[in-house]
Amino acid sequence: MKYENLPWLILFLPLLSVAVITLFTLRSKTVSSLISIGAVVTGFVMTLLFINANGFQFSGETSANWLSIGGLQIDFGLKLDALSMMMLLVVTGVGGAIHIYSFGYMHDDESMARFFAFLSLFTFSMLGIVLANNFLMMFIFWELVGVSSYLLIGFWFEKPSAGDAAKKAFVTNRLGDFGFLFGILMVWGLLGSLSFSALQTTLAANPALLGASATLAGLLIFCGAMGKSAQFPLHVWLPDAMEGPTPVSALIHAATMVAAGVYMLCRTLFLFNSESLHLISYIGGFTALLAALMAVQQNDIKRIIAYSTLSQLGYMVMTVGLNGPTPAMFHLTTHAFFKALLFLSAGSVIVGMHHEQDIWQMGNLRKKMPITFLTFTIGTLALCGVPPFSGFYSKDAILTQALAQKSYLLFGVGVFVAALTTFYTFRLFFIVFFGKEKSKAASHAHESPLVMTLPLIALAVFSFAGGFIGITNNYGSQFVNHHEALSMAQQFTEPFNNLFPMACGLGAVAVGLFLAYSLYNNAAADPLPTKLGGLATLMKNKFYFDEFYEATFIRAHDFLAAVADWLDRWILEGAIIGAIRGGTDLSGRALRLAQTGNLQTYAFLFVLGVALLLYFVLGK
Amino acid sequence: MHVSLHHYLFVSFMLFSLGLLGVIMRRNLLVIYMSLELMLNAANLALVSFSRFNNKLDGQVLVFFIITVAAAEVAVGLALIVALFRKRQSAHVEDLTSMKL
Amino acid sequence: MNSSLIMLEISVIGLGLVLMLADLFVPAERRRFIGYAAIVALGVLLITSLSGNGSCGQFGTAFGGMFINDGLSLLFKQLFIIAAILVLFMAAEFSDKLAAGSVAEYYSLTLFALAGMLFAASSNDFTMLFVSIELITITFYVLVSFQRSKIQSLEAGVKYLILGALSSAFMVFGIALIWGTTGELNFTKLAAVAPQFADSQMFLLGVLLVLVGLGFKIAAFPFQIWAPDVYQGAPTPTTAFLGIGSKAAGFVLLLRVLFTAVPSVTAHWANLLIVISAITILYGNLCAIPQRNLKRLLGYSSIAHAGYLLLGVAALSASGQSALMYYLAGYVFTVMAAFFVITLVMRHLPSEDISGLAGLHQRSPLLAATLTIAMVSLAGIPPLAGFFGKFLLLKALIDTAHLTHNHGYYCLAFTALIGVVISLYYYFGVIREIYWGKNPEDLSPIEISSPAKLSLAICLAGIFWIGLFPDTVLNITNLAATALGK
Amino acid sequence: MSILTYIAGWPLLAALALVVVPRNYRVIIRAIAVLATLISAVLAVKMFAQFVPGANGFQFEQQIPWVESLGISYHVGVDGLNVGLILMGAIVAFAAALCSWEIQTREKEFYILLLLMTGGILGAFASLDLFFFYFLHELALVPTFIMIGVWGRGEKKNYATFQITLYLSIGALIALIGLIALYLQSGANTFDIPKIIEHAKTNPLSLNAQNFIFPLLLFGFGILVSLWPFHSWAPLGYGVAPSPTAMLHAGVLKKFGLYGLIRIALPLLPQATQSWAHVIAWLCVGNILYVGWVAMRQKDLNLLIGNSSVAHMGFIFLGIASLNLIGVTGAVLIMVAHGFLAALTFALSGYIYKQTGTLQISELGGLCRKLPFIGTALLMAAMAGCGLPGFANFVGEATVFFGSWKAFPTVTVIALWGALVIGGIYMTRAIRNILHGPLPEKWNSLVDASNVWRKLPYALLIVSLLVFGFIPKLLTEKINPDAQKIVALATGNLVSATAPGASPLNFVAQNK
Amino acid sequence: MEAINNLISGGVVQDIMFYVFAALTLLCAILVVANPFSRSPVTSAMFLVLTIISMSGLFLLLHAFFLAAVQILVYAGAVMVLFLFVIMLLDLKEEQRRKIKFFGLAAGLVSVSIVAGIFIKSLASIKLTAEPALEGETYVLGKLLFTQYTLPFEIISILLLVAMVGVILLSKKKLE
Repeated sequence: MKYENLPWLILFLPLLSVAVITLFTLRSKTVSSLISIGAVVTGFVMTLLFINANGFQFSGETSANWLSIGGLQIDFGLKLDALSMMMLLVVTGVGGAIHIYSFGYMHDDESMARFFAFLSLFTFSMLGIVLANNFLMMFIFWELVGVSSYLLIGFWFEKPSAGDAAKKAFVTNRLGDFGFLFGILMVWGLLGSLSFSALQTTLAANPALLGASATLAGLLIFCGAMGKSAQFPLHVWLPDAMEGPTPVSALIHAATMVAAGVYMLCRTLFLFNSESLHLISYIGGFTALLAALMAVQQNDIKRIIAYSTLSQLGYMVMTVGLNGPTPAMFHLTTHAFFKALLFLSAGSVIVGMHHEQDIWQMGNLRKKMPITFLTFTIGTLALCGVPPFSGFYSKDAILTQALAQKSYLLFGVGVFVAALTTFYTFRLFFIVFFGKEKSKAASHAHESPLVMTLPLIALAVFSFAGGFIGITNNYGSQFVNHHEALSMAQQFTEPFNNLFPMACGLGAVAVGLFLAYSLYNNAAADPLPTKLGGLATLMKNKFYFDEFYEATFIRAHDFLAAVADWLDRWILEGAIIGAIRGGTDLSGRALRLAQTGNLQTYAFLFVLGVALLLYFVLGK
Repeated sequence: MHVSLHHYLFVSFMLFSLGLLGVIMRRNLLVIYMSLELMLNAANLALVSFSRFNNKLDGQVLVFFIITVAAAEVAVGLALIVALFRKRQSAHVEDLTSMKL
Repeated sequence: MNSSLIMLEISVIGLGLVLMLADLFVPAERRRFIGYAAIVALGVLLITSLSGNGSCGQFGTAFGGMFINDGLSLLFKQLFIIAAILVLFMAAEFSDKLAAGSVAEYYSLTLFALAGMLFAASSNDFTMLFVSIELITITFYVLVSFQRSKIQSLEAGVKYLILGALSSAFMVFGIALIWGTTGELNFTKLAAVAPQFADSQMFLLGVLLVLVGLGFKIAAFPFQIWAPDVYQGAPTPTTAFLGIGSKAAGFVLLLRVLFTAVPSVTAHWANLLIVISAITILYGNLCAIPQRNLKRLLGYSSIAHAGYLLLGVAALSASGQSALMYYLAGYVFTVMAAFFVITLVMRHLPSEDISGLAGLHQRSPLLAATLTIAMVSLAGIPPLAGFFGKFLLLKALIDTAHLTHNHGYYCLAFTALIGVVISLYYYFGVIREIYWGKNPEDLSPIEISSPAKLSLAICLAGIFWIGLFPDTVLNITNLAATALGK
Repeated sequence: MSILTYIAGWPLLAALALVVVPRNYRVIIRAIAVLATLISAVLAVKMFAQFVPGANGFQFEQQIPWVESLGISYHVGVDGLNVGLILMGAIVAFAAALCSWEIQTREKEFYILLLLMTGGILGAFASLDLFFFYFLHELALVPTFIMIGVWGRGEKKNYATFQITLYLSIGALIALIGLIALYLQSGANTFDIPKIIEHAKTNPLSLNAQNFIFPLLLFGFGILVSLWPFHSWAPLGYGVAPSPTAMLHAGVLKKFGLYGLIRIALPLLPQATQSWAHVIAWLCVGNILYVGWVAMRQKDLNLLIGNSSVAHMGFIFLGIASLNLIGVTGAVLIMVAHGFLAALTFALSGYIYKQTGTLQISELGGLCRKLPFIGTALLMAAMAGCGLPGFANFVGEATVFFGSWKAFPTVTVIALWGALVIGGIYMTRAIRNILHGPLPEKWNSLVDASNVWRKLPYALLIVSLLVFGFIPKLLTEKINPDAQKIVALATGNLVSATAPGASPLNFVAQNK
Repeated sequence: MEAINNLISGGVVQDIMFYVFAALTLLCAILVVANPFSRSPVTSAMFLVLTIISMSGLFLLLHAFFLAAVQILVYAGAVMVLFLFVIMLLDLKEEQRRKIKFFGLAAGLVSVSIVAGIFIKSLASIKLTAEPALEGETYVLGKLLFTQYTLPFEIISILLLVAMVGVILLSKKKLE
């Protein structure tokens, strides 16, 4: 492995940037942002250098001992293989674009330096997840990603909704992390190691080692992914997370962090047995469906994209569950491109609209914001899976995988969700960019500056071409024993090898598009609620998950807290300690009643004392 | 029955108990004080009878000391009671309760 | 007969007589100096005794074994002299509150009481026990009621008189019974014959009655009832001397009786001692909780401390006795410090209510600090004298528990612990009043004379010294404890 | 003279020096206090750096006989278990001295007490003599009471002062009885801990004695450490305590009980420890879960962090209860980490209280705007408090989880829930309500920590947390060998004791 | 002297005299403590004198002649005169008859009877040894007092001094 130290640099540069910004340059917006951008862009360049030197098809580790206590050996180690290389590229590449974009987007915010510090912190954490070579390292960065997400969602902390959303995201993630660490402990307890490669070797040598706990351990580990990748039932935080600045949504809640769950599943796939994978795939599928349905009735431009992210993540998880890490990672990568693109374009729209996010206040923006319109269109097409955009290829790979695994139900779900995706994306598309301006802001919208549009264009290029530039090739034999690299032409025509899934996918797109066009072209208000009635209300209210959790999980904890507090306050503090105190005090007051001051009483008590003394010693 | 040590001791004990009774039942300081003298006398009686029956003289020496001490005690005590009476115009124990609890 | 052994006692008595005579020749306004002269003389006696040249340093017996000088008596005599010196200092400060013109008598009576205590420390015979205790008690009748202008003083005197006489009567009767059954008055000789009488009801009755008398002296339950009233009513220097001298005299006699005279009986009374000690601790501490009069509070606290000291007796071991003496040594300085501050602060106040301490830290930081340290030491907190003493007592107790497997000792240890915790409440209440008491009425600074400062310094030095450098004192007390067993 | 004597001695000496400084020389008083603690801290860092991990026996030892007849001596020394604690204590003391600017009445007395407390704590941790161990702890404990009583705040001051005084005194005294019993039962006739342990290797304490002494130590020390259900003094006391006091007590002094359990109870009372381990483990649940819930409910910031600090104690107990190398090491790690953390949180709450005059969470809000530095620090503290990696607490907690997993899986899972979920809930709620949201009008005049001196204590504590969070090896490599010895004594003795006469502790011998 | 000696050493007479004196002593003592006819301290004092005198009779029976004399001289003479003097001086009224508190009375009686009961019970443990043999010769007593018991004797003298000083201090009319 050449340039062995390079990954360390890539990892720690953003951390350095955090340190420098918080310690020295907090006062200067420009310097801070340049440092942060510099760190991630340098990281990207270094990643390219490293890949250039080593290629994709290798596997190596570099590590230093971090903690060593008896049987607990934890390395701070980096695992370098195709999987992490690809993710490294995505994180630094897409991340870099978003960093640059943020420079324009956040330009008027007085806390921009803080923003970039957080952003760098996030990049550091995300790189850590990607590079981690053992479970605990991954958990550490897992948590750090969670907290940087918390910080970024709550960036505009004065907005109560932002604060609430941050809190919700954090706690929900924590629920997932609970399962994750639980699972890690279980695996460690059974296998005695935390390192991925060691675990893989051990398990390969003796698959029965996990024993009866295998399914449980798998599902617990999956809990981590459930939290980070916002899978049902822990999906509720992601839409709320849109309270953060739009670049954050793009970076964290579309391209990278939410993908961490999928990445982690791929990284630790060897641990999962078929039962747990089965369940995982159904959870993924259900999430995809649920989120798509919810997206249909949202009116906030970012929330729609957020639900779409949820839905796409569901796809990926489903695919992993269907034992298809390669298609999952493929979709993850393309999704990173086009979803970041969509978010950033939406951000551009939002800036153009002076921070108006309600799509029913927009309209006809294609004229005012041509570049944004163009990039948004590319993103939309990619998301929907229109050939030859990247999404088409990755989605097709997923559907093919589902079919190959003979999971017809999930295949059906996939197709249906594809249709839904097209429907709600184009709903958004038509309402925002076509029709009439629905508000004053819309008529005064303007195109964003170059520093924002340039990253858009770059992402647009990848969103378009991501499907056939060899992403799957790069995974090589990471997950399968034999893999032949395909030429670009082969990649281009790959879907035609399995016509049925492709046809289904395309059909779904057509149906969705048709419905969206017929309903929303030139629409001034949403016609769907009247048509669907109660279902639309359900969708709009996200199937009342928030309310449900509020009523169960939160209430239960608050109730228990109230009970504990009551016990503490009234029983422990009040009754028991109070009784002891009061009893002592009272007995003091009672006893001294003997001190009447009357000599006769004293003499009597004296004699009584003598009598008692004599009686007890001699009276027997 | 021949009079023996037991008889004397019995008298002494009864005398002591009577003194004790007086101390706790009477309210006049002087009478209480007299009762205390009874108790001391009971001790004297016991000592003298032991002396006789043990054939040792030390008891009588002790009695001598006790009588002297009792006299001294009485002197001081009575002076004290007089002083108190001058202040309080009372020699009753119920009136001596300025300090309590 | 080696009468040179009692040179110390003779000197003290002589000093008392001289002081009484001096009163005739010294003008009224300079009588304070009589006290200082007495202090100097006592100081000389103390130094000679400490340097080993005094008569009390010569070990041996005299007067047919009635009088004994040994490690135990030496230690106690030194404590008594120190206490007396401090009391004399205190009396000098307090003199304007005593009946004017009779200050010199106060000094000499104090010295006679001291002589009684010195004799008590050397008593090895029931006659000596009786006589010395009576000397102490009768002197205290006068000392307690010395403030004739104050009704409380007289009232306290009468209460002490009646109850004291009552306890004397019991004690005398007890001595009569002991002598009657065994025919021995000498402790050492008694020890030899006592085992034969271990079953004799009358002998045991006698011992118990003697214990009643001594229990009264040390204010142990159930004979503690007088303490609060007398502490409250007596002039403060008397209270201090009563709380230390008289109590210590009671303890030294208790030790002699229990461990020299009738060890064979004592060994069977572990449970009795445990119960008495436990109840004494609880009674003193519990009653003190709602108490607002500072002297009365210390009265209750002295009951509690009698209980702690009894732990050392109850332990029935040399280490227990040694711990008792160690504790007592610390207690001397601590209580003296407390009463000294009370004397200085409260001599002009109508009552000794705790609220009178409010603002003390502004009026005199030295007094505030001294009283605080005294309270903290009484509460048993390091690095002060009270802590190491309690530590030793507990250690002795648990040691005995460990050796005898008597679970009562563990219960006693826990009772002591509860007592300590309760006591924290009221001791800290005093400290709280000093430092953040509300509405101080008087904020004028308190003048402290240099002799008073000197004596405060002695007290503080003692408290810290005993707390921080236990080795010296501990060696002495260990030595004293071995004297008992002989 | 051992460096340890200097570390503990400087503050005591400075306290003495302050007695003679006139009270109106405020700057000088403050400077002396800060300087003395700074010297201690620097010396502690030096000592920490010079410490040789895994060396045989204790380092920087010094022994001066004190009461020879009882075998009491002034004996200090460090091994891996206390080296971190002393470092932490010295740094926290320095930070507390710096934070004491908030005290503006009777500074002189306050600083004297603070220095006394500091010296006492550091001495107690360094002490290898049972008596001094206890003695110095008490020496530090009493100033705590006085400081809370005199400089405390709020209406419940008096009640809380008495509560904490009585509670902790009971705890200390129970432990004292236990320690005395231990001294007597050990038969070594010395208070010297290493000697007692050495003696116990050949003459282990009888099972009866162990079963008698262990509960005394457990509950005595447990009360001092706010073990559930003896915890209610802690939030109450910290709620009213002036922040330097709370910092030192919650951060440092409280660890005494835990340290005592590890240093004394584990190696000397192995069988009792083993039979009580599950009790400890389940009591932890009370700390972690129950007190966590109580914390969720608090409306006052200090009560919240007080409760959270109680909850953290649960993890340490869990580590101890697991009785294996990982768990015990983790427990020591948390002890150090929590020291910094508790000091940090109480320092911050003290700052906020000084600025706003209230700690009612409902009255605060949006403070991050006016107090960016303090806000950020509080955020970091909260995050460290809910076990975020990067801070030392995470390392400790994770280690404890790994350690206890094999011994008590159920409890571990409950603890996980407490650490990750409940901790997360109340910490983020607090952040949301204090730092986030709109800033109420009335707080427009707040001032952030502006100059270096004001920022230094917080920065110092955060940096310490981060350093040990990033490089836990600094601590673990020191703790490990000695924790190994303790664990070997606590578990390896089993064979020898059940079969009397068998040679004990082959384990240790082999390990050397 | 010889006659008396013979009389009292004679067995039966001696016994009868014992019973007479003992009865007198106890009866008078009862009247000191609880005289049903008078509550006046004077009555109590007078009966106390009688008690003491009858006790000295018992002393005589026990061959303690010197003490019998001292008893009468010091007690009946000096001490009781002091008492009467004080009573007269203070002009004490009769102790008012108050409503007797039955509980108090009962409790007092019970505790005193416990004490008395245990006293009497302990009588059983006295073993009768030799016949009474001691002759209370004053000479021997005096010798003993001034040899073996010198020290207590001297201490007693201090005690008397203290008592004197005390009495003077306490009864000085003027408080200056």
